Amino acid sequence: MAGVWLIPLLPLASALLLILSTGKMPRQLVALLGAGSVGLAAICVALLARDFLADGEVRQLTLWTWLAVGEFTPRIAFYIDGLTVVMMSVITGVGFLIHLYSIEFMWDDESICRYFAYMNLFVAAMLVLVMADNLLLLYLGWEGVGLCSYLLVGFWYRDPANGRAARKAFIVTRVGDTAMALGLFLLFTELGTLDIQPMLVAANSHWQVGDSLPILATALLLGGAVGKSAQLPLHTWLPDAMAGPTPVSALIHAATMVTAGVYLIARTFGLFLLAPPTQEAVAWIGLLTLLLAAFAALAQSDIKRILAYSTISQIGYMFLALGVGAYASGIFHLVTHAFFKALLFLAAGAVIHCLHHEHNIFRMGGLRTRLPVIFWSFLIGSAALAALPFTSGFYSKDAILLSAWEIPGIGPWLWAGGLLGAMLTGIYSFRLVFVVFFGSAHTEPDRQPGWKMATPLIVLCVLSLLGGLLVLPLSGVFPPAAHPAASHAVEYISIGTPLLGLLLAYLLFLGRQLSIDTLADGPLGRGLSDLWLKGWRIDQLYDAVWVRPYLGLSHWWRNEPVDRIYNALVSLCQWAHHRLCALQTGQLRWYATSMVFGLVLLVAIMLRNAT
Amino acid sequence: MSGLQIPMEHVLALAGLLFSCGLMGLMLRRNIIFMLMSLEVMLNAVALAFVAAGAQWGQADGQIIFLLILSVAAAEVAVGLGLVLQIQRRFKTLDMDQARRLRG
Amino acid sequence: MSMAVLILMLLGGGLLAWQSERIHPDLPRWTALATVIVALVFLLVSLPPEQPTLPTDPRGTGDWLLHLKLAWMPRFGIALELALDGLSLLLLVLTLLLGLIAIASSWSEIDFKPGLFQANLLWTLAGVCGVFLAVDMFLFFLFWEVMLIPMYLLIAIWGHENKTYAATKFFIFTQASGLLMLLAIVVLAWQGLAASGRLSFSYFDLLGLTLDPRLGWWTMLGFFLAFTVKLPAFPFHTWLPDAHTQAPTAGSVLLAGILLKTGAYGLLRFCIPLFPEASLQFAPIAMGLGVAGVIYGAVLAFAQSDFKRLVAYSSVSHMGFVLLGLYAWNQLALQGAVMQMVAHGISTAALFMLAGALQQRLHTRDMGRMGGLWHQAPRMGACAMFFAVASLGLPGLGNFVAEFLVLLGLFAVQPWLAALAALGLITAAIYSLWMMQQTFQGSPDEQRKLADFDVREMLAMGTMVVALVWLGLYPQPVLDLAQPVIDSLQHLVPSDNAVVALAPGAAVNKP
Amino acid sequence: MTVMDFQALLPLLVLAAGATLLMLQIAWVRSPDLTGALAALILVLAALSCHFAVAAAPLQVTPLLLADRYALLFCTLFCLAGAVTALLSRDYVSQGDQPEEFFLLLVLATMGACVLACAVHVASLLLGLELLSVSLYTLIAYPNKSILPLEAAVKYLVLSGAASATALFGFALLYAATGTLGFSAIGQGLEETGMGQSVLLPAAVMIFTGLAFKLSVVPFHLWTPDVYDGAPAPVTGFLASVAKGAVFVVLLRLFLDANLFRYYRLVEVTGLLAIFSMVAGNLLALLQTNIKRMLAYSSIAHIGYLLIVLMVCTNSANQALAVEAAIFYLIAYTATTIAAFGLLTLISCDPSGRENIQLQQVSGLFWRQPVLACLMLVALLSLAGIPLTAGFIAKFYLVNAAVSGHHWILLFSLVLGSSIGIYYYLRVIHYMARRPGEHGTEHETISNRRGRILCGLLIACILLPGIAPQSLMQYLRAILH
Repeated sequence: MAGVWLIPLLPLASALLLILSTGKMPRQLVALLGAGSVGLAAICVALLARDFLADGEVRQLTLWTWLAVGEFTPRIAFYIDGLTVVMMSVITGVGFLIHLYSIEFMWDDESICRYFAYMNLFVAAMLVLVMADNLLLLYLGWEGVGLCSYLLVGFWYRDPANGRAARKAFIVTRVGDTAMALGLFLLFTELGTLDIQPMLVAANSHWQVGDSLPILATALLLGGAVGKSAQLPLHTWLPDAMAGPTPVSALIHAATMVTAGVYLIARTFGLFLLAPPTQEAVAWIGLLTLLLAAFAALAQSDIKRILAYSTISQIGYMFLALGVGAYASGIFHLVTHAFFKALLFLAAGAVIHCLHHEHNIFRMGGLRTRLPVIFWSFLIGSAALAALPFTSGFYSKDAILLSAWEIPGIGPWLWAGGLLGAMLTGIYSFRLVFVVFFGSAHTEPDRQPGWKMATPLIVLCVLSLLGGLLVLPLSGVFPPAAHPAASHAVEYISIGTPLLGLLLAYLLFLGRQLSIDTLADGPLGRGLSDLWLKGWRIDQLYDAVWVRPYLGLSHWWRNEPVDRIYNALVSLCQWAHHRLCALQTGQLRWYATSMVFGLVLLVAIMLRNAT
Repeated sequence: MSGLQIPMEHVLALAGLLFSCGLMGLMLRRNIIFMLMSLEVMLNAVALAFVAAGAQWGQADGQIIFLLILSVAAAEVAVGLGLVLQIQRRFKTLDMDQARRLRG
Repeated sequence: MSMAVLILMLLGGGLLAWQSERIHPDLPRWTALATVIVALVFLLVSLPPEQPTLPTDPRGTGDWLLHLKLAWMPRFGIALELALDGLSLLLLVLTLLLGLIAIASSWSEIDFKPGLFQANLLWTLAGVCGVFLAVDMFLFFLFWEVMLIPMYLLIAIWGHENKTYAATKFFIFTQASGLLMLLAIVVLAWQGLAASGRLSFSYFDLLGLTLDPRLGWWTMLGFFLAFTVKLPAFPFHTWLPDAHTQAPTAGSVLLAGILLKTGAYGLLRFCIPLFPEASLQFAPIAMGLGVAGVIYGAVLAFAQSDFKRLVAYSSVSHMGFVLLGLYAWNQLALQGAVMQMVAHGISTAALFMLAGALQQRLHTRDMGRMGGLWHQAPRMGACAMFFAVASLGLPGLGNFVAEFLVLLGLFAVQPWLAALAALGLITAAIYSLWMMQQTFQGSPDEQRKLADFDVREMLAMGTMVVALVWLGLYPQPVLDLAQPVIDSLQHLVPSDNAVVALAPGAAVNKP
Repeated sequence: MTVMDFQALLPLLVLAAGATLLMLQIAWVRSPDLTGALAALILVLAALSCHFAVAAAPLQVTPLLLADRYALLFCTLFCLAGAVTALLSRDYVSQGDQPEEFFLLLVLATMGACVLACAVHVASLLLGLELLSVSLYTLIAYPNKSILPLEAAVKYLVLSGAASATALFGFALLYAATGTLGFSAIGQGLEETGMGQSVLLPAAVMIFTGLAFKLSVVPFHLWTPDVYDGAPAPVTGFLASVAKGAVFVVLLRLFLDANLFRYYRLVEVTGLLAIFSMVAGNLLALLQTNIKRMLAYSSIAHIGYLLIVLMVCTNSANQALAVEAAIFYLIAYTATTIAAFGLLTLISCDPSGRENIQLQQVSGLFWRQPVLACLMLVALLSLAGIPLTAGFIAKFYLVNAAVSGHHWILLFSLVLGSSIGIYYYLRVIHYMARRPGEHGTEHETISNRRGRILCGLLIACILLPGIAPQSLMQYLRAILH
């Protein structure tokens, strides 16, 4: 299939068209271009996927050699195997639905053209990221999605807060990217290539398991992954990134971009296998993140922030999976998560859209009857998120927990942590449902979602429900995972926990059997809820450790310390000038005297030398 | 040569003395006339030195230079006095410390 | 001969533009434009079809496309010797292109003595072309000094509020360091006399001298100082922010776009090849300066509130990468350095043009008084965004290729320095985005009137956008042009030294 | 005296005869135009006559004078400089009463300079020096409208008289020690009489002091700005170029013939004073707002640069190059200085601002008097030693000479001095480039065509050696070998 290059090109081209039109295009055309291009791309991907499933052979396509300096010859080339196909399908499929949704959501916005340009650009970049056959091209896509995320988070640029959030997103991820770049340097210097497959081969031939170099290299790559996927310690940007339009959050900050880190690790798993410590670190980072984020999600009141934290936590699950070597299940969870998280965000967006931009869940309520479509989609989404049995989320998360259990030694701990996380997920997701859709109404919706909004919701509902039945063509990519043979007890526990969470949520937020207020009122409760509301105060920490010092430094250097040296020289010259000019008295006798002094001086010098 | 011989060193020393007197005058006097006079003294000291040296070597060159110096000194002073007249007319004084328009 | 004609063409065009003012005030800029275009075309057509390799010197300074030698001062062995190779060609094309940009950017800015202005512009170009072509050290120094005078006049006459200070500072910095270089040149020539018995200032005669180490070290320093002041490298950069800020738009464009490159060119063409051993000893210090420049410049750029000043400091930061690349001294890094010269030339020129356009429209450079400009001028905003992300090194654009190559090469030699320098990527993001925030984003001042870019400006911008994308996605032609020079550089030092063969598993374990 | 002798001395004879002729002419009919033209003609003739004199050179005419190509070259230079000065000062002096004698004195001064150029004997040195100085006193004091020239003249008279006396006393001591008055003979005498040092020490110091004063070397420089400032601009130009040039020529001759380089202490002192002059001169000029004074200080610095030559000469291997450098430097410096002061004459034509030209008065000159300003620009760049001007080649010569002798300290102070120097030259340029109406005061300046053409020629003399110096270089080499 030579037309592969069309897939990223379509959205890219339409993005360029939209940019060049500089907002002069009629909305209809913009919508058509914006959504249509992605749709076409999706169709191409579908065709590609069909062929791939038919023969299952890896496809490679080289467009041209990017640059050739000595042995450094990265190419603009694509490498398409099962993993890529899965990612492409998610990106274009979910992407298309979200574009469709955006048409209605953004219809009244003056700069819808810019919006779709950015969105298409993002899709293109993301496609390049997953299709790249060498790490440099991947890095291109990597930074590209970063840029688009920056542009879209700061889309409503008039509000400085949005700009701030956008900058935060870009810079924090840039930190990770820099680590990743260093990783690339190291890999190339050591292995002499950045083409992924040859690199993995070379790595296996050069390095033994547990060597220091692969550990360093993978650690650096992990840095990049952590940044993009909003894991500890670089997760702080994601909650703020909700400043962008909701579909953006759905596409970038839930469905696709944030999973790039997961993709990177899965793509280079060969390296991670050589570095057990990093591998383990991945697992622990995942676990820690998913717990912290879940706790933080409990206390949020902004609907989007809750979803944002849940995203972080879910990606934590994926990292956990990667860490325990269950790559397939990790990717599986990535896919299902893409479905239900997109669904949730779109639904949330619809709520916000219909409640004229109300974000606070406690000012909503009682929407069950007023916005049925949204209610049902939200319900399904939450169910999948909480991994209630037979939803898509259930299958993927279950698989992850089981394979965590399998790991000798730390396994049970990871498993227990995962379970705790699962319960928390149940609580916060249904807290959301109960508070928003049940109880008494605080705000009246002023409109109903149109078909352009409804259709994606419905489709995603179906996917979220049945997504678990999908079979991903990953067999050729990852080593076959040992079939989990855990005891049934483990099975039941992991099935039961989410339900427990649901129950708790019901008791706390709907049944009012035990009031949340009484819990939150205790000093401990208040302290905790405050701590969680502020996301464990990690932002303040970074502010104190990085931001303020940097500001201080730049302020201190502001007016050029180096120049002081030169100014000192200048004033020295001026001083000398004035001293010397003071001798020019204009008095004849003094001049004569000075002549005599000069004479004496010379004699003195001569005598000094004479002796 | 008959008569008492004066060693050249003594004459040179005298010349040096005269020369320094001239210099001192230049440095200490404020009246332009006196300055010119001390200039004269200096030049004549030089002339004396030449004469003494010429005598020492038994050459006429010393005297010749002496004559040259005399004429030169005359010229200098002639111009100098011309200027003095001008100064007297313009500055209404001969005190050179008053003439300090040019400075800095 | 065509090289001499090129320079004379620019000089003559300057005179013409100057006098054409008498006929009509609009004529000078057209004359200037025509001159540069003609010069560019002339340069490209006068290139020989195939590359004749001239017998230059044992150690092979690469293939010279053109070579011209006319007797000038035999008494000192000084000749009018010009030569053109891939590197010079690259920089010449850059120079003339940016010349066009500069003329375009000052199209409607200059109302006072436009003729003389354009003349100085062209003379500066002529001087820079001379610098890139001269291979007789004396001639090189001559061009090096002479190009300053029209530049000085540009700043001193058409500059902004604080022009006297800026222009004088600029001139004295470069002049003082230039004198040291003159000293070094003469010393070198006399060493040549001692070695070959014949006084000569020709690059090819002086190349490959074996100097006594101490003398070589000091002589090298003379060159290094002159070039790093021009580059500029920390801590000799302080003239740059003032000069850039106070210069008229075209002046800033030329300064940032090409005058800085003469410094890098000098290092690459003269300082390193003439003193390989000394440079090798010096490399660590030079790289240290480079890293310092990268970070210091970036931090100060963030601290500025004056648009042009911010861009100026970003240049300091970017040229730090050039210094790093040159002294990391392996193929990747050197190619990166050359790439950086070109890419930075374009991106910074564009940013200065933007700054100029803003100042012309808003009569201020203070970003505190801007904000939300995107609302009034989306086209401007888009261009600004593009070049901002270009200067923060977004992959797919020229600057990224350059910085990536430099760091990749540096990493093989000095991993820790590379890690430090990589901080520049983060800091660059910080100041670039902060700049965008303060100018084009944020809440707009509704009653502010701001004319968006017109066709002429968009044309100029478009050219540079295309150029940067091209450099970012298919830089091979540029790399090939620079390749010979870089090969020759690598032959200069025993390969077990700083030059690292990038075979698998080569370096890092080396301290 | 043979015909050859007369031929060799032709320039001096022409000047002497011309002076007499001028006197008669003035006595016959008073007409500044006529006298001025005649004087210029005489000086030009004298310059041309050097060309014929060369045929006879080198020739020792009487023990006093040596007419070799070195001397004759400088005679040409001085005569031409004198001619230009005459033309420049033409309508400058004619504003006062009885301007004719001015030209007479100018011719005499030039003659004094030429005598110095040929002098190889104390007597001729004395005659030349005094002829030059005495006529300069009167030239300086000539404009009888203002009192500044008067003050300048008196100061110069007293001090330079004292300086001459000092130098002569030194010679007297040498004479006493060696019994000879010819330069080279003195050198031999010193070698033979073992008592070199003890007498030489005071003698050399006194001679050097005397001559250094005339060259206004630091620390004997105090008089310079006042005299330059007070004297009429053309005379200042003459004083700064010809008078100093002549003295330096004779100093160099003395050092070479008497081979004083053997006495390293003396040379060392020279180097020390060179450094003083380079640095102090430039520092003094740094913030000077009066252009004439500024140029005076810068001339101090330039003499400092020139003194480097004496240091270099100590190594006989480099002597040829050093002398060559000195000659080139003197030529370039003379042309530049005369041009600069000539331009000042033209710029400051309004009676009020004549005697001291403030920076303010050149403000915006580029836009009022483009041609004048450009010429001034070139002159200043040449003084600052920027390429494409004679000043740069001259400096380049010096650097080569110094490098050949490995005088690093001198070289660095040269660089230091020049770097400081750039500032004040730029300052003038900047004032000239000020936009009209940008900074207040505007002086409308009249300008006369003849002066302009003349300055144009001078600028050509600055640019030509700057761009195509080869022929001059070859000529110099021919002279010295």
